[in-house]
Amino acid sequence: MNNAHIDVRTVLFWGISAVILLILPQLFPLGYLVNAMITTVVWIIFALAFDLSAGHVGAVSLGHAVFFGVGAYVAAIAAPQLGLGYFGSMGLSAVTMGILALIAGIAFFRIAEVSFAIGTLGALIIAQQIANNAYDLTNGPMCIQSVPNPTIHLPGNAISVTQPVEYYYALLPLLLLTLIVYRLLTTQRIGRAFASVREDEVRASAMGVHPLRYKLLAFSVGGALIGALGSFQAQYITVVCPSELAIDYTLTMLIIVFVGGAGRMRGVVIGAILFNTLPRILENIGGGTIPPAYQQVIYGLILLGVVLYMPDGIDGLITRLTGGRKSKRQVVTDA
Amino acid sequence: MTENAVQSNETILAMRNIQAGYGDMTVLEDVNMEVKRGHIATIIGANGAGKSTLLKTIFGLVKPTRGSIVHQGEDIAGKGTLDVLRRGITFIPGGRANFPAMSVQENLEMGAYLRNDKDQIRAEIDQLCQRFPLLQEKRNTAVGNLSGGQQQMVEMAIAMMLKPDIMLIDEPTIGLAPLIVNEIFQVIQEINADGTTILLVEQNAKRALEVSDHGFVLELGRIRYSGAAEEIASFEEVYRAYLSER
Amino acid sequence: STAAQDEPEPIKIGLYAPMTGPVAFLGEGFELGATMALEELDYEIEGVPVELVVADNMCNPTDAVNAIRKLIEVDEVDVILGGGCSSATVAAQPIIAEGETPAVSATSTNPSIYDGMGVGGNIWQFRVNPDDLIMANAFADLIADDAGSLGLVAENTDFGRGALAAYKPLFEEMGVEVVYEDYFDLGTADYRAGLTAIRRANPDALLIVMTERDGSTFMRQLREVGLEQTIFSRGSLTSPLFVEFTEDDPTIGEGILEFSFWAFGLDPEHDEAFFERFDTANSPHRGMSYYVVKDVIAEAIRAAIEETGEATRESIRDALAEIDIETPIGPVAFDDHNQAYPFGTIQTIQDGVPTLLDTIELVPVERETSEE
Amino acid sequence: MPDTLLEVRKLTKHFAGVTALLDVDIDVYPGELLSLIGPNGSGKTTMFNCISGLLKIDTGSVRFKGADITRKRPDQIARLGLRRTFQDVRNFPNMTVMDNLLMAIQQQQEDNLIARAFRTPRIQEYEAIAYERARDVLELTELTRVKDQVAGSLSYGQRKLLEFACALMPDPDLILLDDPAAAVSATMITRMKAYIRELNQQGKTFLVVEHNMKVVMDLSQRIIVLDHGQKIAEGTPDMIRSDQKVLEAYFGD
Amino acid sequence: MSIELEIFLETIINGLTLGALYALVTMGLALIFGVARLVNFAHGDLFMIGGYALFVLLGVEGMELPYVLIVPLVVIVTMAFSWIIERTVIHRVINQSWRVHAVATLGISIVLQNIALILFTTDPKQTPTIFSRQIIEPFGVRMSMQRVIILVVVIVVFLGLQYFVRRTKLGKAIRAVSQNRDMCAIVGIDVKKIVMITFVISGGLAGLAGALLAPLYSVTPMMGSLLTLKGLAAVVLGGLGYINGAVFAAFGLGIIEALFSTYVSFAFKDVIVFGIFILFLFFRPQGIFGRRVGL
Ligand SMILES: Nc1ncnc2c1ncn2[C@@H]1O[C@H](COP(=O)(O)OP(=O)(O)OP(=O)(O)O)[C@@H](O)[C@H]1O
Ligand SMILES: Nc1ncnc2c1ncn2[C@@H]1O[C@H](COP(=O)(O)OP(=O)(O)OP(=O)(O)O)[C@@H](O)[C@H]1O
Ligand SMILES: [Mg+2]
Ligand SMILES: [Mg+2]
Repeated sequence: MNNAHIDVRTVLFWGISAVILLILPQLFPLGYLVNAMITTVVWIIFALAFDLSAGHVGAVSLGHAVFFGVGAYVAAIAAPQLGLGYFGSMGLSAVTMGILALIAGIAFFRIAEVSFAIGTLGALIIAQQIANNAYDLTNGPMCIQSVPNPTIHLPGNAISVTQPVEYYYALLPLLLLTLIVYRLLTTQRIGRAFASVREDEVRASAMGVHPLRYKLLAFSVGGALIGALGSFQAQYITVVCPSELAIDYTLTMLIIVFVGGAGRMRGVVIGAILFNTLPRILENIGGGTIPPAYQQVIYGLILLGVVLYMPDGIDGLITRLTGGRKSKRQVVTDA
Repeated sequence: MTENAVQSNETILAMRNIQAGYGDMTVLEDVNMEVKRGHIATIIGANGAGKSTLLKTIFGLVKPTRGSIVHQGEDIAGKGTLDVLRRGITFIPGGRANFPAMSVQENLEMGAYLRNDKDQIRAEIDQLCQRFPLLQEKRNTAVGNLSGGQQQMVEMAIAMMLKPDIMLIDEPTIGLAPLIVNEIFQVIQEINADGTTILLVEQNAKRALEVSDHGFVLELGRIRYSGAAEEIASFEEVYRAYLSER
Repeated sequence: STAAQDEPEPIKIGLYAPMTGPVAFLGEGFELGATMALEELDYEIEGVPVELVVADNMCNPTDAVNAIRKLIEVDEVDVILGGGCSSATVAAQPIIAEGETPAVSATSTNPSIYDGMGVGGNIWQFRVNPDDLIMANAFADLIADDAGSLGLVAENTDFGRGALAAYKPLFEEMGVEVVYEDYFDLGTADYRAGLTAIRRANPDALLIVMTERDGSTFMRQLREVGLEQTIFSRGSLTSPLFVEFTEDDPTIGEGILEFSFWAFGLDPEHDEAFFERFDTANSPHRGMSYYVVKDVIAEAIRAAIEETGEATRESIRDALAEIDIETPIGPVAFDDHNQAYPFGTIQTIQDGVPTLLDTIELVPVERETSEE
Repeated sequence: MPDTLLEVRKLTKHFAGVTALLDVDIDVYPGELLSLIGPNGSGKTTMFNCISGLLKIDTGSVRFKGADITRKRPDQIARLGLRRTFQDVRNFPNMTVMDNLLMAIQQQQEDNLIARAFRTPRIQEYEAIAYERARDVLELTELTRVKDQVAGSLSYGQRKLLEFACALMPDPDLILLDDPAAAVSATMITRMKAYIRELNQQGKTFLVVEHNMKVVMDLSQRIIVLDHGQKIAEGTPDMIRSDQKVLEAYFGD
Repeated sequence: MSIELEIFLETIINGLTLGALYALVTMGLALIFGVARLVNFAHGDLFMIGGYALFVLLGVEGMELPYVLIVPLVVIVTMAFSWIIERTVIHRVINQSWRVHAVATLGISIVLQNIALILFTTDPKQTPTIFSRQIIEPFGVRMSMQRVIILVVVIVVFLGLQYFVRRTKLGKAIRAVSQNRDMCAIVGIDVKKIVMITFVISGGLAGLAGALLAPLYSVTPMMGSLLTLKGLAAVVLGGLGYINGAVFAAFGLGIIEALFSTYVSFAFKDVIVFGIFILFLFFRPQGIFGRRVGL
């Protein structure tokens, strides 16, 4: 309980993680692998931001890909016109998506649970249809092509980012920011307020919590982070298509968060790593001889296996294996 | 103490060395008790003593980790609720336990779910409704729209549809106005008069012991006292802890 | 040293296309065609074994980057066959250029990659099939001759949108009135509402840009509601596969006039062999990938080995750039933008049989250099 | 200081087909202990829901500490210093008992989101106060033993006690208790009564709904009786005990 | 009849057939959601299995079964599949939240779609019947007899389902499970069995939809994905778990979609359909038939 006390194991864990993150692309410099690392980090950020609302305030939106896709479009359409660099573009997407999430949240938080999930999924379909059909703005399925490679303006010089390794390091600050924000918002007092909203909004409000305010906080901070991520994606892939608004993204997030362990940073991160590496492993086993459709079947079966045999998610399993406190989602006091 | 023709000295339900709990946590420790056929027996005890757990263990909702529960000569410890139900033991949990969007009639039908004698069921529902005018009056009303007291009545009636041998009742008077509390205890006595053995858990211990034949005091998962109801009520210690506030 | 060590390193042909998901048929078609070509080559060119490696680009840019990197960096393929889904193709361009691996597109008709190919910068990307601009310039007047007013119907993809985007300005120039234009998502089950809208607009003729899959369902329902317009097609509504999909009612495809490349009848021998080999009918994706592997890529590999003694990425690319051959689908030689000009075809379905009516020579068109 | 702490005027509330409250007036004076009784379904809980802002009032007004709170949000009303318990226990079932208690107080301690996120010294001080209070109320309700269990795993009575404990965590000006003694053992009721009385003597104001007449009669200075959504009697315990209308509607003897 | 009136009539009929399509899919979704709070993302894949079952059964050499006999066979086949799915996956997760259900059914969906892809390739399979070929012209609107049959079946199935749930013992048990699961143990209703039966019935309904609709369209591995989403929207719109609401919503969506696609744009139709869906929810969060309970 004593927060001044710093746990050596915690420091060690984060230290080692940081070192691994930093040297990983140096150990495995192959573009294919660095690309996989980038995608993994993208998914970790995406999943953590998604978990802010899905795992902590209990608002499972299936429309989160909107922030990703529209964030990417903003970076592809508006940012170059404003002459923004790498971080400028991210900031623009983050701000616009944060505001969009705020507005959408005010509207959508009128509905709850399954209705909220399906309603936000509807919003995603609308956004995707618009991206697909508003040809003049988005080029529709022909995609916005050749988003310029970004430049990072540092005091003194400007670095042009082109290689996967450079993109990887350019993405790490966003990861760090996400981890910090996630931690600040989900522990202690705010985390407790989030949990109270998730558990029982009516009772929470009788205790002085304004549920909408906290839900909007989680939703729009998550939206802003995902927006920034969309901007990264646009600048990394350099093509922005309506497929960035695909339902698959949100469904994957649902899988990662609820299989990893909703509301738990460790579970979400591990879920993101696992469900990104799994397809990479599948496409390479047997010297890449397993046809894609079979890979998908195996992927689906593994997913089912995890759901069936790890009822508390991967995080629950780890807790059990390491002899930690028995799960029941326990929250916040000293998370 | 009720006048009861079918009362006997036969033990209908006996618990021997029962240990039970949730996960790693043991709640009941070495519980031994006997209930006689036709009796009303009341369990009293502090909050968290394990009273509800005890009823749930008998009904099969909580699996005992040790000990036996003997019903009519057979050990039923560890059996599923369906088996227990089929043996004529029903349970009315505390709080609301009904199907809120179904009418009173349908709720009673659900009470007889395990039975297949359609005509007999219909006749019995008619009978019940005659006996309790409330049920007749609200027969086609959704139970969720009834007041708390009315719902508690319906729940008793649901349990009666199985013509149970033993009824386990957990705190039937929570949140009910004094007038209704009286009625509930009256109904319990009536059910008992028909030959049903009743094991009751009640914080309103004074009233409960008044209608009971036997009493148990549960403390921290162990039976502390057991004896005739009046006897239990007369213990100074018991009185102060469980009876003084009603 | 043993014989095994003498065995030369196999040449790897990488295929990147959507293999799963809603447009898996694209990848499946490519795989069928390429497989048949390799079987006919006995998996060997000039004594060097040849392999096919497949990577699933899922028809989106993110997975395309992964797939193309896997082919180039992990599988270390020597040449890439690809096409379909411009989102994936476009995203793959910089990686193909950076990875210095020759890539040949067989059916991707999106005009936008033309600018970047060859002298445009990416010397590694080639395209065998004509793109929409080339075809529209060749065919638009044939449609205009026949119809004063026109309804435009396309699948809502890069393919459908791209084709109509090329045709529309030409129709405008030619004074054809477009009275209806709409796009249908892949996998649409019920087209009746769109068909009612067409009846309301009442054009002289329809130009449909769809593949067999959605097209056969669309046409089936068009017949059901009894629309009687002349049907022009720029897709694959007269392919044997289309006929197979409508075999219960052969009148569905009757009389559709299609303008495209690759057609049933250009190479009767192959048409027959394909059906026998796979027990399923041929279509443009399947046909084109067959020729691109069998004639174009194999030819380039052969030339590369002849020229330099071995087939490397570099030598294959150089050979491709020099290629100049006659194939059943027409002449293949790449211009300075690495674009080839095989036959344009005019075809129809007559008495339930896909019938080639005519072939025409396609020519380079003037392009506005893109705004960027 | 206004002479009424809570002033309910002509409060009316309908549900589809049911009139739950009709033109009810209630005044709660600072420092008093007022009970609200009545048969099941007479509108007591609805009254609490209307006062605490969880239900929209059809007509009528509510003033608290002189301010009109008729249209205020429940969280605003709570932060003004009005706390209530729920009759049908609804603790946060997946949060520990401790977290439930900390949650009950934290919104009362003024601060902002940034301060909250970054644990400023003031926040740490608040946290210390919260833990101390939690320890006290845990001891009072004998829940110390289960403080790290999730609330959903408590017995019914324990959850009821937790509900009571939560209402005491902050230092509200007015506490509304809805059926606090139901399902609670006699020993605990005795303690509860003593504690309520003690707080009341220190100047805390209570509005209590309760079906246990011994508790009501022992504690109350004044009693209001509702029946079918209307006030049928008001007065001292002795007056109520002998009121014919109340006897018929409520006590039944 | 003026041409515009004719067009309008045709549009309405188009809307009704679309509505019938959505209704068939949505009924099973609503049923299982009502009972088990199960958001079944694999429902559309059971529909797909129905389509392939029809295709296979129509193609059996030397045993030209009439369509009216094949349809019940298809229903039985999909019920068997549903049973297997229930036994292997659903019943193990049924006590968890709908989020876990969603993940599990997504997994099932991935597996089923790709197995279909492996077995049948992407080639759309045709399953014409005598009814789908027979063209009739009520009110001057040309359409296939199959559509009339579908409309009739939807109405019959809907009424049958209502009767089943309201009047039969099993139906009542299904409602009981949906209202209070804890209580079921107390009166002796085997919740897991009821969930299983409901899931199988729901799967059977999806299969029926497949058998009826495939002859008009075509059978592909992905044919169910889009429909599941529209079906879910109808379930939510109808008031979660209310079958009558869901059917009502399905027809509403069908007609709106038809009107918009004919008079404005087909490409944008889902913008309007889901836009109306969302707007409706803003003003009536509990759906058409749903009730708001508690505070
Ligand atoms: N959300 C609601 N929707 C519809 N009717 C309601 C609702 N809440 C309460 N009611 C009705 O309003 C009336 C008053 O109910 P209320 O809960 O206020 O009674 P109460 O006095 O608290 O009863 P008890 O002593 O049993 O707690 C009852 O008839 C009840 O059925
Ligand atoms: N589902 C559960 N999971 C874990 N622990 C539980 C659960 N239910 C009850 N307990 C614990 O078991 C103990 C006994 O609970 P039980 O409900 O049997 O008490 P009780 O005697 O009925 O109390 P009350 O009078 O408050 O109803 C309590 O300490 C409680 O915390
Ligand atoms: Mg209890
Ligand atoms: Mg009440």
